[in-house]
Amino acid sequence: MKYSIFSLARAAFSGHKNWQRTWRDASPKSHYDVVIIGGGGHGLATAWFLASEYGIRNVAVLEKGWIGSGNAGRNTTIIRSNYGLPGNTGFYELSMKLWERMEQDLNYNTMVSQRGVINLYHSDAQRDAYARRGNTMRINGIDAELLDLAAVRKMMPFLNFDNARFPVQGGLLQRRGGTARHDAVVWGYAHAASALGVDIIQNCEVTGFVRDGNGKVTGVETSRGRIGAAKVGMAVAGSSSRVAAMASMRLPIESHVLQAFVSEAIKPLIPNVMTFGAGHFYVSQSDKGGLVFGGDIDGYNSYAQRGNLPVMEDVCEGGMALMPMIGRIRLLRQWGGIMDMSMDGSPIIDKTPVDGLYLNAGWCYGGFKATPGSGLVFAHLLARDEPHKEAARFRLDRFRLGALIDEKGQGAQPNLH
Amino acid sequence: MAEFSWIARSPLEHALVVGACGARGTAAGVSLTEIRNFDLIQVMARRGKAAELAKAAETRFGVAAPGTPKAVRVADATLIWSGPDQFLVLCNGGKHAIEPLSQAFAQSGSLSDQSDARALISVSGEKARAILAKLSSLDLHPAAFPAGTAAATSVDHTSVNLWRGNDRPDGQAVFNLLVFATFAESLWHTMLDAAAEYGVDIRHSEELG
Amino acid sequence: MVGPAQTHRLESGGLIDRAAPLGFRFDGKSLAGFQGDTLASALIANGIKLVGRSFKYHRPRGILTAGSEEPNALVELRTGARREPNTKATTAELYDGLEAASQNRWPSLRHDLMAVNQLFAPIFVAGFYYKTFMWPAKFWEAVYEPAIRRAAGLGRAAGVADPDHYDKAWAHCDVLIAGSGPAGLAAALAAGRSGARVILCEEDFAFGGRLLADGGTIDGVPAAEWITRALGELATLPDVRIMNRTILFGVYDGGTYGAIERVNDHLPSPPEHQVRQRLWRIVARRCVVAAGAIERPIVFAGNDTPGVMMASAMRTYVARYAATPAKRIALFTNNEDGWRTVETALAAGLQIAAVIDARPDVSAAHRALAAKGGFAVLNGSVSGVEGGKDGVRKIAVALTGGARAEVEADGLAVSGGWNPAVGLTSYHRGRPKWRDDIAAFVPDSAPPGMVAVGAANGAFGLGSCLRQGFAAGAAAARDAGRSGNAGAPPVADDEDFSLTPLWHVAGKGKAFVDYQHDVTASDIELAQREGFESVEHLKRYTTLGMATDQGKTSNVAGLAIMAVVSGKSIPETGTTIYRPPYVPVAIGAFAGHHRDENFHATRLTPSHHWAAEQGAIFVDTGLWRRAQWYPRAGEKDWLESVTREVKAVRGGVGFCDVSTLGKIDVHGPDAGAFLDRVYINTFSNLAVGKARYGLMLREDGIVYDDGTTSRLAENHYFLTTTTAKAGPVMQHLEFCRQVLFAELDVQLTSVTDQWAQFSIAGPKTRDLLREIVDPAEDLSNEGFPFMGAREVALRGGIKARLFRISFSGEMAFEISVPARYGDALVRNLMLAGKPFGVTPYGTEALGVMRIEKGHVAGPELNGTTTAADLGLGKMMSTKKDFIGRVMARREMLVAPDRQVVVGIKPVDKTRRLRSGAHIIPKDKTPGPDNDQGYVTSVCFSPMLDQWIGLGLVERGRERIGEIVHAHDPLRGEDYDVELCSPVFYDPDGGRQRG
Amino acid sequence: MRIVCPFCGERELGEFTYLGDAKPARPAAGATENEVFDYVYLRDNVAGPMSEFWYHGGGCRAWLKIARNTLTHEISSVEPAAGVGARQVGA
Repeated sequence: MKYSIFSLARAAFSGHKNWQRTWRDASPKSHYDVVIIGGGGHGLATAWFLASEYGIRNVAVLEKGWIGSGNAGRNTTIIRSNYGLPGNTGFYELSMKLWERMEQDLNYNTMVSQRGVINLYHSDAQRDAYARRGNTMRINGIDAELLDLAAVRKMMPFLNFDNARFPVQGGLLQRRGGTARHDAVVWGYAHAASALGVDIIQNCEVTGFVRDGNGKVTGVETSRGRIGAAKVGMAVAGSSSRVAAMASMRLPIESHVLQAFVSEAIKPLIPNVMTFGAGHFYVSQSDKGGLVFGGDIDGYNSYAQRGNLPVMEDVCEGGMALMPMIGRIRLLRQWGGIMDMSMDGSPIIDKTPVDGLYLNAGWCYGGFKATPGSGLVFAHLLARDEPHKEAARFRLDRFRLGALIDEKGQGAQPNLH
Repeated sequence: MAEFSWIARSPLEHALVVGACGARGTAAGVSLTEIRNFDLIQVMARRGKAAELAKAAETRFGVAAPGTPKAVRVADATLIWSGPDQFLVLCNGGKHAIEPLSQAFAQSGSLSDQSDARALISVSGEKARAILAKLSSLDLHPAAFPAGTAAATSVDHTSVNLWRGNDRPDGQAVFNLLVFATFAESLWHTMLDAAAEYGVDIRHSEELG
Repeated sequence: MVGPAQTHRLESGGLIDRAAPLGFRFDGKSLAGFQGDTLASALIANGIKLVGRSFKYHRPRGILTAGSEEPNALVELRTGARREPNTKATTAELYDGLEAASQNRWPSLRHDLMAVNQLFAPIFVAGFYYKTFMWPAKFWEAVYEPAIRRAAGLGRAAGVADPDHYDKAWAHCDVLIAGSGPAGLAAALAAGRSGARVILCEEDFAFGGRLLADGGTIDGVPAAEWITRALGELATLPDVRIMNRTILFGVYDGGTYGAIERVNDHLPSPPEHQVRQRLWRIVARRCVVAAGAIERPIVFAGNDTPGVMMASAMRTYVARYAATPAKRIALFTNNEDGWRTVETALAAGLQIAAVIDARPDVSAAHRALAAKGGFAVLNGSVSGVEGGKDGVRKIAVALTGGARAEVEADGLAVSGGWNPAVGLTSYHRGRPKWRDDIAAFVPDSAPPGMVAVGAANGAFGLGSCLRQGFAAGAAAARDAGRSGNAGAPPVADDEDFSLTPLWHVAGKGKAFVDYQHDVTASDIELAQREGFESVEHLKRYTTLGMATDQGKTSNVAGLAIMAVVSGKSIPETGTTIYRPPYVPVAIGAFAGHHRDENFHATRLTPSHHWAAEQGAIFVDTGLWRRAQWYPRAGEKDWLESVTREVKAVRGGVGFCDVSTLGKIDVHGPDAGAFLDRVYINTFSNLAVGKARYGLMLREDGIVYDDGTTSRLAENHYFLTTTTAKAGPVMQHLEFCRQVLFAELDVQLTSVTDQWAQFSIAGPKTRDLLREIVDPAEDLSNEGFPFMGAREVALRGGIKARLFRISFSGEMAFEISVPARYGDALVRNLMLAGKPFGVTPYGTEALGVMRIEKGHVAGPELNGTTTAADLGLGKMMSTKKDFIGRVMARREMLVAPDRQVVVGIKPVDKTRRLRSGAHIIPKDKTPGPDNDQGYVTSVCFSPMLDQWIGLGLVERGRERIGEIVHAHDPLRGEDYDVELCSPVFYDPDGGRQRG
Repeated sequence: MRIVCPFCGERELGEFTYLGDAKPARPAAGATENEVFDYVYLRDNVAGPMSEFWYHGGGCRAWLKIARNTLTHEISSVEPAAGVGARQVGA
């Protein structure tokens, strides 16, 4: 059933009794052209692009729990394409363009809100780094503006301009950046992919790979039985190393906890998405009214999906330093997602040394904003067996070659990215 | 040719104002005293020479250097544990300054002069533990941190050495904090903010407690 | 200020202080209450039923509960900069002069035009917004979203800086107890008597938990008396600390707990020098959770009408606050406990309209009570409520067997049973287990060291609470190694607690599960129909449990209804993940002292106060505050000052405080060997009395840091790092020393703060130094050649270290004195340098001179450049192993087309060059394929009288002399620049060697 | 998290910084590029008990080797890391 105000109005007359499931509740078939492990945003987007762009509809998405139960449902919902290094710049802009048409593509309101993302700077050196980055964006056809103090003050008069430890000097603004409703992205892709014939199979945990005599992957073992596949794609950020280990691979990835926080809902207060340049704090306000904010990862390997108190304090200190008006607003919930932190802070989308097994991993902080782009380029790789133009630098052997994409310049220490 | 005066300045000379501060009306709950003009030497055992170093320390000071987080007081110095196989020598008057000590530990230790690298603040009073609870994550309960206990720890994300000296004549505990000199003024203000609600009595001295 | 009479206050009774009347205002109306009231109890005492509006439909709402589980009665408390939105009236303590306003309504609470939303309720079902607002695409940001955002949210934040202060503290104990109800107090007695260090946290301002309203008999005395006795005994125990207005909100690893103390929220504003709230980090060996249980509603049509209240809350208001929510009360219960409200109401002289009991059999005792009280006991369920913003008028009852009845009442008490507070025990992702006998989830596992007791553990009888609490307190003390005698446990009887589960009564009209978010039973059915069957999907799709009450009253009912419609059991359906904090906590409290200028510590250099006296402009670099330049009267801008400083140095002499450089003493016989392994070049062959520039890599082959290191003695090197990397380099070197190369006899000490270090530069440096340094010291080029390093005596008896090194490219020394003399040194330099026109210079002039000399710094050492990129590839020794050696050889790190450091100057000499501009080949249209690098550092060079810069440019060193484009679309600039040698000034280095 | 430093006793997490997996040992001089690549870049990324390097920089400045479970954050042992991070020539 096509969603619209008209179908809603019609449904209202029948007491909403006639709505169908948003996606079909599929049972696994014995064989698929492509099996995607991971029913998060990336996996579901990949399935949708396979079906819609590449005509491959005999596809299954296998999800251990409920779809969107990983990082797709645990992020701070920010979308942006303000990256500075070749590889990231083009890819995230591809993703941004797909965000801009997502609702019409999927017939699902994912509430893509291009309210602007501003990265504040507090020193000349930071301004110079943002100038470099902003110019990279502009050279790549991406919108970017370098704001001075007066412009920032006009846009966000509530920041601490008077007695800040690290006074704001300006900011790098991407107006097309913003937020999207994270769960709706998952449901929207599931809805649209399912309509094209993709099987979305929940509560189906992959427990191993089926390999033929040449070592090629020909399917997966799951908690719901063996499922054959011509190709298997992994989109399980947070658990990439665990799944890769089933195929005896070690990855340049560590799993780390990234916390996120939401406050009680309040009337509109913060118009855009902001990143504090002198502390670990970024924030936006959800349409429901809660301030959604976060900071740095907890800093040590973890699969525990919960955060520690010092980082929570650190994030709130950053928030109060930037805008002391939030002191009396209450923090409502805290949660933690498991991030694939890669060795250069950038993702990996590539074939693996194991024939038939394809990798989509290492998303660090960038996973949510990458969702549609990741779906498209991974679908391309799975369908064509060659990388999409905008993902060609996300190769797995770049670490071996030294072709690193290290935005923060921190090197092979994942917890510093 | 100009005549130069070499006036030593403590890191807190600018920020410290002798007298009362914070809540008034009752006796000050916290006394903060900056100790100025001391010698402080970091002594580290050379590789494999911890025992030899300990022996040299005993020869020099008449007591064993602390091998665990303790502060040991002798007549003219305090030896403060600062890490595995290392300790600080705190004194004044130059008797145990870097040069005489370098000779004493020539075979077994590496020494670094820290006399100018730190400010020393002594915290006491009825609310000493209450203010320290805002600054330090350590358990300073008398059972957990009796007189003579030392710790290498952090305050406000900055490394400090904290030890409990001998109690005041009135029985109050005395906590000594060695903080990095360049952080001292900032930490001092943090301490005053933390202590303000209890009332603070501020002084400085050259007497080592 | 004291307002009018309190119409709904009982003549006597309650735990309020009638001798302390308090005036307050609600929506501008003056009202009165007493010390000991909450805002909610005072509103009730004034007969106010309508307190708020719901989130989506703007339905009129009253007070549902008497605690932090309240979904409805949210207000904006206080005014101006202290306005606190979404404050629960049920937990806000009344104080004289309190001001509160209802929220989420316009223009007024009684006449809220936004209630028009109710007309659209047939469309505004769960998740409706995912199905619409998609066309036209541009309309989302322009039209739909702003309207939705304005409508959403509840209260208004103050919008200006919070004027209050917060702080944070640590506490340590053997046994931490959450809650001061019977179980918590019993636990505290047992643990305290055993000699344990105990901290007990109570959210309320009064101790006693449910005993405060429900009373009972303990050890043969009334509960109130027992509480007094218990508190009295606890006060005599030296290591027992009881904290009211303090709630545990989270449990973290290693027995660390988060608690928030509302130190002064019960006052109009905190007294001088005091904080509003304090965040406690409590480290406890054991934790006893005696956090009680939360009574749950039954979902039926009209259950959100003001006047419908939880049965336990109703009796709390009557018994504890002597405030009467209604005069004629009906009770709807499915369990025995609900009946206590009837007893309380009757005892207070209130009328009972009827009891609707869903259970098939009601005890003879209750029937006798009904006969005596003159009310009916109806076997059935409430199916509807008639009433509105003025409260309940009539209650429709569906009797067992199908008949219908009506009950006239102005208040309806509801009891659907009790849910143990399983939050704290579940925050480590433990899932609670279902207990059929109480139809509730109870803790199954808990974080290490934690145990739940009493109602929080599903024990609802008073006797059981005391027993469990006492046993757990004693056991916790034992586990912590305390062996004192816990004495005898307090004793009481257990009440009957029988319950027949009932979640949802079918009926006409909206039946609310989540009151605040307006999630109804039919929303849950819709979610199930659309496939959102997982409880996590249910929560996210309907927003069930995501309101400010965190689902405390709604979650279990919601999943029970989902279980029914999806044909599963409740345990099969499961719960969502429990997430801290247990109650919402002010963000300011998590920040504590660390806001405004105190966000981070500030490091000051030894010459800071002198520089401030000179009127220096300061800049923050990391935590350091450094003099950036020293303006002089008449100078029109920073550039003029900086240019003067540079010229003064290059033409005479100047000095700059460089104490911020990281300084490390490297001691030991293997110090040289150690440095050889951490630097790409060799230090073991450095002569004593010499300095050498060194470059360090990370293990991945990328440049990490640079600096000069001097050999002061055979076994003593003095190593310097950049200001930014001082801490990380020390950590790295300790890792190398302790972990990688532990066989080496080497010791490291940070001496950054020990030395005040100044760069003295310019052709007259020696002249100035000779004024300061003891005349016996030979400062001639022969006696102290370039890259020499040694201790010297100063006039007046001070010893200093001199290093003949130069960042500026001038004849220069760095001089170190013990930090206590740093201030004296600058003053003496000024004095001695007067004849030479000595000029203090700041970091800007320092930066200008290093760019003129082509020295790399932070912008070039950006974590992605190799030694060769920086033009320092030849420093890499081929004769030894060192950190980063192997990975530096990787194919793409030695590729010929890498971006390398090069000089850049505008072709038009009047043009300003800017950092961050990109380099594009001439005659090419800028695009990703011809983006060849960028400008890293710029300055106006007083020596060249033009802007110059350094950049990282593809094959830059092979292209010296080439004209390229500096492309800077951000600033709308595009101009030709020439790639040139990075050494703009004195290329053969004669000046620094002279 | 609380870490029992073998030198200082039990301390708060904030005094420590994390480096990572303590299992990979730095190859001795003369190792192949592949061996060094493996050491620098590839990780087991263990879900469960893991041995790690932590630095007590906010305390005694000792590097520690800690056995910690990445699923529960439970710490089962803490010891000085002295000398365990590198392969010696010939080892």
